[in-house]
Amino acid sequence: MSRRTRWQNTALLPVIGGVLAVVGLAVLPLLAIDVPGVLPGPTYTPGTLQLLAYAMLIAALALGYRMMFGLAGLLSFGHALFFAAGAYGLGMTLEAFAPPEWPGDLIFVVSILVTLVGGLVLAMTVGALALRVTGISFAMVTLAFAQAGSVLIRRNPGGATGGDEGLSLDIEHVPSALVGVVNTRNLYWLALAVLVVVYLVVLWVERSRAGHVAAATRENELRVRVLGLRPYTVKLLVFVVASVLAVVVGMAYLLLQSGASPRIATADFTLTLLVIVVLGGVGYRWGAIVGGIVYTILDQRLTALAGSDAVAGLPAVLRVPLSEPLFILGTLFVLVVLFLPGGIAGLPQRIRSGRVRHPLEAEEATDA
Amino acid sequence: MSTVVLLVITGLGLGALYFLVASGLSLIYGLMGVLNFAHGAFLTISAFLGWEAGRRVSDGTWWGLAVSALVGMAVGALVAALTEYFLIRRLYERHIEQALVTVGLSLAAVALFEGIWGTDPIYTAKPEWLTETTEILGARIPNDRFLLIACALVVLGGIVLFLHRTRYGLIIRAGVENRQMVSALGIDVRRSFTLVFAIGGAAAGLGGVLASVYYGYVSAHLGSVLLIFAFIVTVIGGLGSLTGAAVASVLVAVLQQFANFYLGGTGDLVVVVALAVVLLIRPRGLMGKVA
Amino acid sequence: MTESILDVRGLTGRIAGQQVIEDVTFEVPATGVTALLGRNGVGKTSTVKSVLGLIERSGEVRLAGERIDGLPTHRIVQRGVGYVPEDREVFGGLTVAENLRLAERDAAPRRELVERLFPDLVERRAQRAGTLSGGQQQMVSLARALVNDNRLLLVDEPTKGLAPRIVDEVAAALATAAETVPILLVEQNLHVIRRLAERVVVLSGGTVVFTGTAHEFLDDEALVQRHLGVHDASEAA
Amino acid sequence: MTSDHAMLALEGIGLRIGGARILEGVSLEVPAGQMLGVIGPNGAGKTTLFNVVSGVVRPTAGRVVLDGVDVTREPVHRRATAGLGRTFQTSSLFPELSVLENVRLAAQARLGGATSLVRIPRAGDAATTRALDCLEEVGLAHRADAEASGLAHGEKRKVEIAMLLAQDPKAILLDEPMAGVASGDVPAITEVIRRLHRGGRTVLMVEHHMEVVLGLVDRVAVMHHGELLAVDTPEAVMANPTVQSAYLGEAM
Repeated sequence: MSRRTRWQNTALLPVIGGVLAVVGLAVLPLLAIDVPGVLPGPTYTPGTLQLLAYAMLIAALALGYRMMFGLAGLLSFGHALFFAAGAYGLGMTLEAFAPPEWPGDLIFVVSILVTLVGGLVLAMTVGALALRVTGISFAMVTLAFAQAGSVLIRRNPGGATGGDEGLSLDIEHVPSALVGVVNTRNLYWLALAVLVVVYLVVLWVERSRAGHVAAATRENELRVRVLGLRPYTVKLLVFVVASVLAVVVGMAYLLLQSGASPRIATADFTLTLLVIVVLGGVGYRWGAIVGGIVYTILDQRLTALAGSDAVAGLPAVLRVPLSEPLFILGTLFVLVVLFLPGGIAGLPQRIRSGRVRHPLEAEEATDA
Repeated sequence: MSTVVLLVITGLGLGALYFLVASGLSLIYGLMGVLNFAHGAFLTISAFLGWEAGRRVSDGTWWGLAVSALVGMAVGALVAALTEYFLIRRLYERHIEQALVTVGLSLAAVALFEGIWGTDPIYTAKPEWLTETTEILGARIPNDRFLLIACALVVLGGIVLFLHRTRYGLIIRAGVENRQMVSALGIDVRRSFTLVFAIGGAAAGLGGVLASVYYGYVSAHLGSVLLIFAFIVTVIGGLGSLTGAAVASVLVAVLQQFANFYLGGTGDLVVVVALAVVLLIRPRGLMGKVA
Repeated sequence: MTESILDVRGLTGRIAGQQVIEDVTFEVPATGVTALLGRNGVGKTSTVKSVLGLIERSGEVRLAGERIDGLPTHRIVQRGVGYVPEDREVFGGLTVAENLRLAERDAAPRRELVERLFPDLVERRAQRAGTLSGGQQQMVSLARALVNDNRLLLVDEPTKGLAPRIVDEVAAALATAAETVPILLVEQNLHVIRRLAERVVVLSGGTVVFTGTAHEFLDDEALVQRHLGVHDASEAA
Repeated sequence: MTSDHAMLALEGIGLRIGGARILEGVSLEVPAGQMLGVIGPNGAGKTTLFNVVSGVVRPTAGRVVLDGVDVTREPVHRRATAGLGRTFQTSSLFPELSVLENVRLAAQARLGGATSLVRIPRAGDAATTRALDCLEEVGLAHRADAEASGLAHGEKRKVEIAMLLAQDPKAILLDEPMAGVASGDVPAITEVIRRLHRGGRTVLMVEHHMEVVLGLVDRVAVMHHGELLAVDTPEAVMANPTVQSAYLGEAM
């Protein structure tokens, strides 16, 4: 039959590669691989596992963000709100919600469910309002909502968020397997599981009917409406899915870091996500993963570099910039935008085709 | 009554600061479609260098403040013009990437400022009169508010005169409407891009120095805080509209003051709600043009 | 054969990466009006915009023998190319006087000529151009091109959507202008073409299919019908 | 096929934008199953009229009635689901999607469940089958997997018509389907339009290509300056001196 279609002949190679990568990452805590300069120590050490787990969570967060931006063309400046909602939501529920007669594990599970539902309601509310406008206005409304969240967290209403000090995880009802340095391995596996789940959900959404409509909406919204489809519905769907994924990642972040700091609710944090996605390559799903991991490891290692003797011995002109990891990352980002429009993931394509491609160009930043 | 007067005048003073930042943002967006995230960094570098210059000349005097203001404006204009020339221009008409470059620049700049001047606020000295108060209708108004309002009015008047009385102003006004047609009349519209960046940078630079007077300190994050409110003001006023930015600056700042006083310090939240409401009712902002 | 003021060879234009005209080659003589004809969507406006560098283009364009295809739009215009765009594109928020002042490039702009051709505009000099009627806006647009001493005018559908009386006024103004400057005119109104054009260049499917005198083309009803898809009833009437 | 029942009725449509009169008193009835050509010089308001009918622009006066239902206040997508399809003057496919995906979107819109996360499209599902059938009908089944941006102009036009077939509207607006089409492709696209009309669909078409218009339509409406000058059979319209002068630019 000649009616063969693109998604039917799913290439086996990427699937096998993906499975191998996940298996490889899963056995990492059992191995003793040392990558000097990149990782702080051998892969079985808690410090390295903590860093890798953090990198995977950031990659998962970036994946969801990329789905909004790259698939549906929604440039949100407020994604941090949902990440923070996950982290703070779970933290506050665990602290506040504790019927004494319930077993700890049940409280833990119910807290997660409560946070998820809360996040879902928040995402639907913010999305329903923000999606009534498009382009820059959409970006600004999401920024505003996130800013409101950030302000609330800092103001520490009723002592619930811990204000500038941040919130520390109340471990009373957290399963003991997820607590403490000795269990970093488990937290690492949890982070890997979150990354895999987020990846599969994103893949599912992108390949679903709604995903196709979202891609079409990004390219020509009026044309979609003329077909009798309502872009608002699919955009809201993508927004809510991405936001709920951020809530999930936020919860894992709280467990991994044993707390949350108000920094994760700021506009800067969303901008960092944008940096990660662009750094990795907007046009590619695995670009967000690569971007997230590269960014986190760079950030961490550059901080280590900044504190190193080698830098301390330099003259001030070099020492001051080199001791600021964000300065180097920011500069690197500017260079990538200027000279490497496809991001890191776009490199093979660029080398193959030898021409510059701008994955961002299909989308225009105009007001509706 | 005296509370109301105090809140209004303090609101006007804060609104003046917002306007100094928002005017440049709005002009840049209107003419070039660039959302400039680096605008806060222009403000911060101007505030730091203005303060460095002022304290070397004469700390805490009018003379020192004047030097600070002049240096701040010059630094703001220069840094902004260089940014446009070396970074933004390379990405001609690619608006999202232009915004991204300014995001990267602002992240890098704030980090660099922290490296140079540290993460803690540096407290600044100001002329004695500015630390005193004046009584109006029973309200004791800190004098620095008057300085802020006066400066913003001068800047607003200056920009309006420039836009309406000079050829470059004419080009900029025409360019906000239709850039392509301006080039099709034989005018190098890119030169006005640099100019608009420089003007916006100068206004932000002055804003930086005045912000250090208002808050009493300079810090690496001075610009980031003001930038968020300037964005909100710009959007509420209508992207690209200078009058809109001026009106919205005052509205937002006064609203913020009143909410802070009467609604238990919820000023920031109320402003955010106001933004959401305005955008949902009038997506183009108060004075935004019909597309 | 007179020498040409504009010489276009193998011009290809793209909008958002999509090719809109392909390998267009034609010349505009140094005097008179040359009409660029063709059905809707055939690439006439894109050709004019490519010449001006308003859209991405490749190929050779010479103005009075000098290559201009590598220059940015404003430099091309500065070399003496006046442009009257499709849909007028006046600056609606600027006054009539400001619209004209913006267009003045020459040290001695020809204000009297403009005032003589369009007395309406003198009266309305302080009015915002956006509040003018379509015909008046077209006059502002024409005046912006005529106020300078150009070597070539590119005029894109100046009579589009105008009432017949205004069409006559516009045609008269173009006839006056054509006495001193060559014009490349995109026009759909066969009556105006008959009145003004000496030569025609016909586009079809994004490329040139006919060049010759206006008579050769317009008198051949089969040609007109094939390339423009209209019956030239003005012949019969 | 033609019946007396009006599939599409415009009642006194007027549109003013900032004092400028774009459309004025346009009243027109298109009986079900009829094909009507709209002609007129550039800038006469033909595309604007289409925008009013399809809901992209809201008129300042008058009503749009689709199959007996007043849709003047309905948004674009609801008019589409009520059975109104349209094409655009410039090709408007989704360039980064494949040909099949383009047409399948239209089929999904028709079959429902288009915005569902649960129903992942796969070969053999109803929407895909329908899309492939429609592509076959316009003779482009062999290009199903090509990226839309890589098609030749004439092929894009055919894909747009395949999308209309998949959408299966009661009434169709075609905005210059021949614009930019090489003359060699005209007969094939004419044939495809004829097929679209078959099965009793009502068609409104703006087109400058007179042979195409005259060869296809039942009646012709002539627009000039935002008004309707005449609505009549092609022969009568072409013989009408007012129409001739307006369309060809003679002073009236």
